[in-house]
Amino acid sequence: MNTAFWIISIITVLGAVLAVTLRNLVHCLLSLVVCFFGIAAHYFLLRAEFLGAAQILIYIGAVAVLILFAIMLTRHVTGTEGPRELGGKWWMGASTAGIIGVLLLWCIRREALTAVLPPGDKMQGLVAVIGKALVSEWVVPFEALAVLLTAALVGAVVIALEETVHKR
Amino acid sequence: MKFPGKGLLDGVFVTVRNFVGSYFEKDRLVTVQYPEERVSLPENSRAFPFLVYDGTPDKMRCTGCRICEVECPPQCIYIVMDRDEKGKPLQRPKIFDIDISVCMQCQICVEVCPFDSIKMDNDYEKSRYGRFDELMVHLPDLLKSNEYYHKIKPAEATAVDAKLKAAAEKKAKKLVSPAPPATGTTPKTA
Amino acid sequence: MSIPLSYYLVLSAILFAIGLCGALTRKNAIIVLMAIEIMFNAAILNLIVFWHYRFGCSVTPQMFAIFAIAIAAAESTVGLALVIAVYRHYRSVDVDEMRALKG
Amino acid sequence: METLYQLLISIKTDPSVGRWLGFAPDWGLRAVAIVVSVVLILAVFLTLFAFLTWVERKTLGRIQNRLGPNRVGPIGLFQPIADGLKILLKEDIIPRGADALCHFLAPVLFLTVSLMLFAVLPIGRGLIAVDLNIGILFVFAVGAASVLALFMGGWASRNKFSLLGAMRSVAQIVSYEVPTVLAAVVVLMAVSAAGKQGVGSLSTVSIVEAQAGGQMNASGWFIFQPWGLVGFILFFIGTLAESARTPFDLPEAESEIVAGYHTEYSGFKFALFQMGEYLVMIAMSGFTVTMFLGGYLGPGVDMPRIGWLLSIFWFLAKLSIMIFLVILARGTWPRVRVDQLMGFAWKLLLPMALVNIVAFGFWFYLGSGARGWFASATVLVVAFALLTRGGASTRLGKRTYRYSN
Repeated sequence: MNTAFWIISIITVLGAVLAVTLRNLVHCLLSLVVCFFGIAAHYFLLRAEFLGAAQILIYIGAVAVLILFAIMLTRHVTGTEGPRELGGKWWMGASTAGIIGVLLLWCIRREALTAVLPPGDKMQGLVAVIGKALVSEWVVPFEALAVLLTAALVGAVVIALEETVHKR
Repeated sequence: MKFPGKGLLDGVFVTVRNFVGSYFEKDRLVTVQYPEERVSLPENSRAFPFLVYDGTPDKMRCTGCRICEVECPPQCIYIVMDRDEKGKPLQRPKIFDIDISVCMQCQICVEVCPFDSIKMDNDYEKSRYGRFDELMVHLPDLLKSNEYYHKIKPAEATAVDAKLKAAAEKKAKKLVSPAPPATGTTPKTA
Repeated sequence: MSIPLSYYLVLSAILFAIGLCGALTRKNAIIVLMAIEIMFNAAILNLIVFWHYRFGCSVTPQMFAIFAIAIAAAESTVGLALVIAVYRHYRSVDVDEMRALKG
Repeated sequence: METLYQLLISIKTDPSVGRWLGFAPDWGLRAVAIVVSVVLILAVFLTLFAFLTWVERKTLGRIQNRLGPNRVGPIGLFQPIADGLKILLKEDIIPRGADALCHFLAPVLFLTVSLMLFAVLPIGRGLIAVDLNIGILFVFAVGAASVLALFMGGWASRNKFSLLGAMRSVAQIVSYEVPTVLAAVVVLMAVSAAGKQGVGSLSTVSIVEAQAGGQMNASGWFIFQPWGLVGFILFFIGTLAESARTPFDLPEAESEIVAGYHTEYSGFKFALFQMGEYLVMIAMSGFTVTMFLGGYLGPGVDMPRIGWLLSIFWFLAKLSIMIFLVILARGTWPRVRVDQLMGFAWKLLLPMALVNIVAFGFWFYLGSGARGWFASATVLVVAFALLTRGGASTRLGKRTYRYSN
């Protein structure tokens, strides 16, 4: 369990670091996928199998593919970037992120969080419980989510199509 | 009855019929297992040229006139005429090579030959292990007897024989007063 | 033998900081979006970790995580559509070049 | 795996033979169970893959009134070995300018992902590598992940045909995943309806067990219900599309883009790609059997001693039928165009999948007897007729080109 945690964590962090530092956009995307896979593995490790599968299905199957299409539509297919890939005043952004990271770590130092906790009692047949909850207790947010997703879909199509209609 | 997707189903019925039928109806399978079984070729099928001789190999019909060498479109024929010590042509080839890697089996050499000497063989199994020397066929290998010619193409060979015999008789009638020619290369009709 | 809660929180904080750093320093809009996705993931990981250690008998944290994932997907859809629209206009996805409010 | 582990444990605790295994710790037995099941899956399905290439060529040959391969060994049975040897002896070429790491990783990743599908495939009663409680969701998640492996291969080759093939395959798999998942949803609803107190499950074993009972263990199969038949057809089409088989083999359409994403692959890496494709095909056919054809169920699987053997037999028999259907589809139908591909998925399959869910509702609330059967069949037939406008849309209109005209 311990070993698995360390291996998966190192892979996840490495994937995240590479995703924001590599120059080639496609390489960035593939590292991001590695990071997503690591997080899905963490979910499996934490006994949240449904979330793990949803993570792979949505983040890798949908979001990564979407980013892929965005890269292919906006750049040359090789995915290489120009000479300067860091924005102006990047050091300010980096130091802000660093400060926030240090602050977060400092928060975690608190006694209640560092104590070695036993895992909570897991529900039996979790997938069935989640399914039940989604259509009973949580049905209104669920439907709202459906509306949101539809709106996002329509909005995305409208935004991405808009200028082609005017241009050619 | 017509409904959407019927075309797809019809297609499936056709393929299933073929699939099942190929196991029960022998005449569906047209594949010939080549080295073991062969299709008997039609008489006029042709592969590569050969040279006809009458009786023994030294009585070949070819006179080494080089017409076929000149006419050959891909220029796969190479002929050197044989000469005696004094340089007099002997009316027979010393070298007759056909490069069958170049030959395109067009039969033009057969059409132009005035002596009915070069004919098309139907032996197509000419694959060899080498690319150059093995595919160059030399005079001894090219020579085939008239009997062989009769065997592979009976009708054509009989017609050729009749033509040659008529030509010889005509010649003999014309030369009835002078002595018959002494050259041994005149086609014999035997 | 089990992992302390704080380890996961540290992991999540590191991921969040990496995502933030990427979002603030890179100038390619697509990479900025990718960095935002990393931050989202760090937050959702936190939800699941707290569910695992504290609220194992409740389904609410998982629900929150599911909704967060779905909303993140919607966000990235719209975000990438915006990136493509901006690219059509400016012929670039450089966030430093998108200065004008007027199209 | 679980069955094997229990078997080992029972041997260990059995006093008569226990002394042979008594020293082994439980985790050691578990490791043995894992290794044995993984090796078994690899051995069986990789052999099946090799054999399948021969079967496919034979079948296609017979469909075209040919004999198919028959030279190597008796009736050509050793042809896969000869092919394998040939492909191993070929030179492994990495194009100049290719991304060597991605180029190498892509086939490995693709094969890994395809093999992962077999983890949740129930081969017989109690014979499954891991009975995940998210079974079917796992299948779709893994299927989604395989897309990126294909893209990686196509992009890393730095060849325009490879990239085109990769993008086509990504677009195709993402599009066809939607109706496929929705077709599976009906099955999950049916499992929930069959379960006690309406408790459903995503586990593949519970899907199979929900179809048990009835005459000869066969009348409960979902395919005998109207929604099940439509779901089966939708899922079968989705299977063809996801494993990039004819008539949906646009990602590797040889007449248009050479060989698609594996244009620049040769030797062993090419073999890995081929292997992965066939394994996806076998696995998806297996899941079709699991979800609609009653999995390993059949006459006699409840018998005490030989039941599990019969269950393997029934599963393999059904799997063979499914694979034959896939090959038949390849032998029959020509490849579709890209616009037809997308139109088919979004305009016909997706609405039909949604209507199918409604039809299941009719079936369920009208008492799941003959009345429900006819009601849901009517709904589906009417919806199909409306969607295809009585066959009007099967006549293809003139294609208009947006840019070239």
